[in-house]
Amino acid sequence: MLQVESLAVRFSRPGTATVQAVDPPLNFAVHRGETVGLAGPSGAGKTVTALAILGLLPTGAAASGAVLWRGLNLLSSSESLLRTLRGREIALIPQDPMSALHPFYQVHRQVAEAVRAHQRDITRSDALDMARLLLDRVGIPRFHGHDGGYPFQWSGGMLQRALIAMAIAHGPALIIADEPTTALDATTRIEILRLLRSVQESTGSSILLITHDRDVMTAMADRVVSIGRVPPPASAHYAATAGSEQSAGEVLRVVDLAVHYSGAGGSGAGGHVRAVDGVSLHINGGETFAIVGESGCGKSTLARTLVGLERPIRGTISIEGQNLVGATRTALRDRRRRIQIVFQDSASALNPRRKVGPCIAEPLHIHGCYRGKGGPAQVAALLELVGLAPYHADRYPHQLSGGERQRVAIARAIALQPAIVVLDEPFTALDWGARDDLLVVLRRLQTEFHTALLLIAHDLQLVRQIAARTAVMRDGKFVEQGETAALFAKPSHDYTRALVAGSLADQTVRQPLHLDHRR
Amino acid sequence: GDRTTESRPDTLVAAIESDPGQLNPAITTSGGVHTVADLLYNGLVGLDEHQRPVPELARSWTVDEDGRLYRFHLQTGVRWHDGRPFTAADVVYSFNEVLLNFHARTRASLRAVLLSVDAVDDSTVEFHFRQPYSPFLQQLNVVEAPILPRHLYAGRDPQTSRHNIAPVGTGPFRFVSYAPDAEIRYARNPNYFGGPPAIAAVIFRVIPDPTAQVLALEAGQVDWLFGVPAAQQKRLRGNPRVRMRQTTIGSGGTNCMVTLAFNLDRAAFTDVRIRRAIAHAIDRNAILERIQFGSGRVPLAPISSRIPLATAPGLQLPVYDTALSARLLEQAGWPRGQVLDLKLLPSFRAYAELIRAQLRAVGIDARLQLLEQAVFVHDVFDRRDFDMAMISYCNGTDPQIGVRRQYVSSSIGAVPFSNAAGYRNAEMDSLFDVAGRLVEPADRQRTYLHIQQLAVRDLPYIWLLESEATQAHLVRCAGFAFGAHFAATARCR
Amino acid sequence: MGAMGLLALSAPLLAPADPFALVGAALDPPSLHHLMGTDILGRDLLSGVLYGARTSLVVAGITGALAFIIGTGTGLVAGYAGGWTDDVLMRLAEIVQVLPRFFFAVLAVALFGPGLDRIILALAITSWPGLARVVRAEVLALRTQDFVRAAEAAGASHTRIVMRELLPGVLSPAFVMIGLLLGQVLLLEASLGFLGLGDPNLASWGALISQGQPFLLVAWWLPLFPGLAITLTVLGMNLLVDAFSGSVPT
Amino acid sequence: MMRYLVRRLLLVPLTVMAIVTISFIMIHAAPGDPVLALAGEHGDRAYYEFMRERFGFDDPLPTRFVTYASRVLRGDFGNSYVQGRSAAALIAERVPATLLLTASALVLGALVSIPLGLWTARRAGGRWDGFVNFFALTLYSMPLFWVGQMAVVVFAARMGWLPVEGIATAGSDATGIHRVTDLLQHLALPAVVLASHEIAVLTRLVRSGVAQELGRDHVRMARASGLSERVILLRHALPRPMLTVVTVVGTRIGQLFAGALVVEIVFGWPGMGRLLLSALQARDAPILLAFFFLVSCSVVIANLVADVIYAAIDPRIRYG
Ligand SMILES: Nc1ncnc2c1ncn2[C@@H]1O[C@H](COP(=O)(O)OP(=O)(O)OP(=O)(O)O)[C@@H](O)[C@H]1O
Ligand SMILES: Nc1ncnc2c1ncn2[C@@H]1O[C@H](COP(=O)(O)OP(=O)(O)OP(=O)(O)O)[C@@H](O)[C@H]1O
Ligand SMILES: [Mg+2]
Ligand SMILES: [Mg+2]
Repeated sequence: MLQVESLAVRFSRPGTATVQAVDPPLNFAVHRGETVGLAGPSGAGKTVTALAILGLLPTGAAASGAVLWRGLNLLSSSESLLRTLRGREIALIPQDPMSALHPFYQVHRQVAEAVRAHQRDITRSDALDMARLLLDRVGIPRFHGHDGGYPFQWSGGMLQRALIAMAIAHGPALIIADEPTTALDATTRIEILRLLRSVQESTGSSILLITHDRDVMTAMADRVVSIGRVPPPASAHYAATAGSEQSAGEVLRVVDLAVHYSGAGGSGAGGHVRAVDGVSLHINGGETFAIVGESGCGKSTLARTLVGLERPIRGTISIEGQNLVGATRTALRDRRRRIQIVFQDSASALNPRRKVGPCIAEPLHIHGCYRGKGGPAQVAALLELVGLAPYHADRYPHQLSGGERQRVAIARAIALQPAIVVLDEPFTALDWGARDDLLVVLRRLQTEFHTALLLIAHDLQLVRQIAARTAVMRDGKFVEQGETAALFAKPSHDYTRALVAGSLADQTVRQPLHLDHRR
Repeated sequence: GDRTTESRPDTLVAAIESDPGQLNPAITTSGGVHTVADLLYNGLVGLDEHQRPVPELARSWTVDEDGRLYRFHLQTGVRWHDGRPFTAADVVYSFNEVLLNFHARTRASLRAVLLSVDAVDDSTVEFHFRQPYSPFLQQLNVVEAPILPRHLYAGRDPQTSRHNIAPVGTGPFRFVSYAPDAEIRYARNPNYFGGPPAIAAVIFRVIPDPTAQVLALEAGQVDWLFGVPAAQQKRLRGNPRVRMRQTTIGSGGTNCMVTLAFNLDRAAFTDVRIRRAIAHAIDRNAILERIQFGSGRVPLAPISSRIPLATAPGLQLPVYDTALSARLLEQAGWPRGQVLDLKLLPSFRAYAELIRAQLRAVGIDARLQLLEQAVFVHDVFDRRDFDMAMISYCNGTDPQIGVRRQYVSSSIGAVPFSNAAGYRNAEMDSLFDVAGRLVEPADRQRTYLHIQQLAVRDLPYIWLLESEATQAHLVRCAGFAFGAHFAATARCR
Repeated sequence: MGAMGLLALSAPLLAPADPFALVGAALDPPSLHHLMGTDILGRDLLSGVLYGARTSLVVAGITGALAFIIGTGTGLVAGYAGGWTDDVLMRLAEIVQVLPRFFFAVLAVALFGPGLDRIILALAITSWPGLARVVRAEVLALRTQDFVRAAEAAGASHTRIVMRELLPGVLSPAFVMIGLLLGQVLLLEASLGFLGLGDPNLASWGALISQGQPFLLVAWWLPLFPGLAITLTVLGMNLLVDAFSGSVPT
Repeated sequence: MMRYLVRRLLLVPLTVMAIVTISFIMIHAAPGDPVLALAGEHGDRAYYEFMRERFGFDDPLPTRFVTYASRVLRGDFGNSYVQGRSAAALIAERVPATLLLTASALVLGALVSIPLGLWTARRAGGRWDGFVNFFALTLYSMPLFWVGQMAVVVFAARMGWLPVEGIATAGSDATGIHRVTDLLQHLALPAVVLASHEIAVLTRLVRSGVAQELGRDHVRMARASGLSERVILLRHALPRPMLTVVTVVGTRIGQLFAGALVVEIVFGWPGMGRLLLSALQARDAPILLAFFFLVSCSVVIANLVADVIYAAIDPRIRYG
């Protein structure tokens, strides 16, 4: 069916350096009824390859090599010919469902529009009926909602289904599915994969599945074509003995802390959002304490409150015996030196308009610890400590990778040698390499500086490796806390048990997907 | 369609600069209103080309009690445009209720000296004066004293009457329509007592931009311009289809003289040598040639040469002599480079810039201050806060109307365009009183000669230019009269 | 625009003559001796345009600076403080922004006399709201960024956060607005001149055009060259802003 | 959504009253004595006292403001000092001409800028795109009155294609189609000149808006489902930029009026512009205040209408 021979794509824009999007040249084929996976890390060129096949590359992009479709080279065929193929013979399920539909038009009308694209003769109302049939087919109950159903009113999962409906409108021979599951949560992810499998069986079309998620790939693809740098296996050599360094006094004690947001907050559900609802914990010097929990359980709110960025309605936060809550401005300023924070999103953690050097030196200036001539040496030492070179001091944040930016944020946090550093999900935005470097830095903080770490994370594997004690948080409360190893070995609270069980790493998707047509 | 006026030969299209706003000439002295409205009305006594009184609504008149009683015999059979007869009652009403209250010039000059206005019978009106008042006959034309229809205005506020935009007069043309800021149309008054005009209709087009007016004339879309800017005159002179003529008679003011006033209260000007030095430093011929391109006259005397009564043979105004000027300044101990401020209205900008350049040559630094009308009048006449000021004094048809206010000490203060210099001279005051009472022209001329000699000696002002308006019209029309009823005698083909 | 700016500053040196001095015959067409010809009084138009450049750029510059200070200040405070201060300042900005700027300037100048200071004040007062809204929007976006929170966590005072963290981020959109404003101020000053409301004591471009206007047919160079000077300078500014920001918001 | 609209509606009277109050204070606090500018030059002291008393210039400012405000609430804007007629009537007579001019400039602006914007957006970055962008910027940099004067000299005087000034041929009482053609001939030049700035602004807006839309995912999805380029341009790429055009036009009403004032003077167009200018010179307060009232009302309402249209078209705001 589809034969791709030494495909390479180059982006050359005036004023920017040319980017080799697909390099080395790509060769693969897709046979009738087969599901071929296209795997690779983010930025490897998966989406660009899909666009090259459909001839939808943006201006300034040049594709070389050949894309043979039933013997016809698509790269050199005319726009009008390609238009007859798109949607009818080769269909695309785009990467981000939330922005793939026009916000101003109702979803079913856009599906109808795709139907009429290749069937000029049918009337508008017939097209709408066909659209409703397709939406039923992909499992969206009877034309969801009567208020017209605009894209922004539908969840990511439902939009993904609508896009699939558009793709299969004309029974295409090949469906290119670009990251169909990335934006979805665990449960919907499985349903979408089952839907794709049922579509394939009923229409006999072949699928080119693009994803960087190894588990989805193993579950769906008959054959996998890999593209770009293969990620190294999860580095295991950090099974070092966690929590061995007990050190002297207690650094942080939190008693019955509560933080509420007034109704106008994100959920808009009116009334109060009890983000943190009676949390107590204590951390000793040099110890690493982890907090895990589902998204929205209040982890970040707790972190922000500990460093004085949110005002709790009750409870005390005492750092080295001095209470932070209710302290006067000057007292607050001094106590804050003892506890610092590293935020979740490394992209917005650093001021884009200031170089790395001055950015790290900022806390020193605020507290007057910047020793004039000796300043640059202080900054160089901090950079070196987090595994960066002194020349990084002259770079702007956008000239660093995500991982490097995260480590500059840490350098800034430890500039004042705080007793404890709060890290809010430092690993999520990083790819494998950067995670390993970050782990090295955290280990050095523990061993060389005896800095206590409060680590907020999703990835239970990492927590098990680095944290001495762990707390599980749900709806603003600690459901359970204790020794990490013991906690994960035999969780006493059923929510913890589900959490440990729920992590995808263990569950095998490869059980046969019994697709029923109930819906 | 053909946009030129040839397409309607018997219609005269005249361009005006601004929309008059309303068409009642009796309640205002504004040139904009009079230029348009005067064609609809009449005064008791008109003025010919040489400003001599000629019969209009008054067929004849007699002056008794040595100048204290004027008796006018009205034309008979004169009808208002709406058909009602014109009677003496209209004249009495117009003076007592309207002119003496709202017409600034007539009110300023007559209210103090006029005892009463009475209608002896339907066709005779008598004016009784407290003392002899010689210039009266010069103040009765349609510009100074238009007569309104009593039957339409009596009992109503003349400033807000409906008839101000749907006027009924006795004049050579009658009102047809008024489209604000666009067009005002008149038609011929077939039974005008002075004989129906040759033209069937007159249309006033509002064209604010002077350049656009000239372009419209050249394109044949307009027949008549009331004023052609100096710069455009050279261009029109070469155009065979256009005729131009000069006149000093304007609906806003007649026989106007551009003067430079010294504020005599200021220390700088107490020494007459300084004032004389400044006079010698200014080249008035350069003003005439460079700014007015020759349109106008360099004054030879303080009073406009267009007023016969004021001819002053043998009078010598300071001549342009920079050496003499510098010497005088030195003698008077003038600190070189001292700054004097010169306040003026924006329309005199070119004059002021030329004078500034000429004064700079003799070491006087004049700083210009262009002021908006209300601020200029307030600064110069109310607060007298100025060193020098440029003012255009319209001398009018009789020195008592337009010249007296410049020199008599009683008019210093809140009255605008009065004695800006602040000139106080008892002899001058008494001379003007005498001139007002004298009846014989020869006696009045001798008095005015003496007045002008005093003025040249004391030099409260410098008389820069007798300004003239340059009117222009297409050759297809001819026979235009001078003054308010310019279209009454014209004919077009 | 840079070139025009340079010309303006060096006007006193370059100008062949004092713009007010009578150097040649009246209404002399452009010649080698007078590159842009002479005006009604025989003054050299080229030196008038050069001196005019300085006046006009001074008006635009000061107006821009004033509008920048008021606008950025208000935007920073409103964006950072939030709550009722934000509401009050923004309502005020809204009222001033709705004020018809040109008519307000015309009214102010016509009533209080055509001084340079009044023109600048009138234009500045009515120009700052647009900038305030842009700056406020930028501050609201920046406030949610973590580096602002990090500074707060590090104990920085409010003023330090505003000046060191927020202000740098706000400068580029502010300069785009100011670049636009400079162009509009020049055009406004010229229009005021056309209506006869320009400052007479200064050879500004607006005054030159309004004086040259009646000579359109007789001496085409009088209104042409000052108009060209304005167009080129404003174009320069707009191009600079366009390159700088990618797209010129109106 | 409704709460937002109600709040905006409440703001309208507040803003308008604020503007009228500011202008009232400015007019009456200005130096110089208005009666002098108003009542001509040749009166005597008694004449000015008489006029000052008639127009109530002597009573203190606050009382004059209260009387003025109370009368405005009853819809009476007072009489023009100079012309004695009701200020509202004087302005109402001239509104149609100005409205005709500004409306035709806007329509012309839209008709030219939308196709031009679409055309350059598809060639974004190309030679033509650069040229049109430069041309639009040049148009936007030229003073309107200067362009107007040049246009009059070249097109009306030299070429004689179009009339030099005015809204209709002198004295013509043509009716029906002739009157319309005559009017259009007079309207052509001033409308084009006034539209020049609108065309410049709107073309660049449409161009950058559509170019941005074409890069969006939903356009790529539309192409992937085989829709024709024309449908993609009109149904997918144009709607959102059109929204920004609507809001920008809403905010530019004030500038459009300012441009109209200048163009009216150059072309002798019988609109409100000239009435304002003469009222300024004569310090005719009732006309000035009525004028500011009208302009600020229209600017505020234009902004409101633009926001309502924006909310009506973008469902996220309607159901937000
Ligand atoms: N329009 C563009 N202009 C310039 N570079 C581009 C453009 N689109 C993509 N690229 C570059 O091409 C490379 C591949 O991008 P692509 O989106 O195909 O990656 P991907 O494999 O789909 O990654 P992801 O998993 O995030 O979807 C990236 O480095 C990206 O920077
Ligand atoms: N500024 C705010 N205003 C109102 N509600 C908020 C605010 N910030 C957080 N919330 C709500 O408080 C709850 C906890 O949010 P928080 O960000 O602390 O969760 P989290 O555990 O960090 O989630 P994630 O894992 O996604 O980071 C959520 O329901 C969130 O919607
Ligand atoms: Mg991708
Ligand atoms: Mg979080």
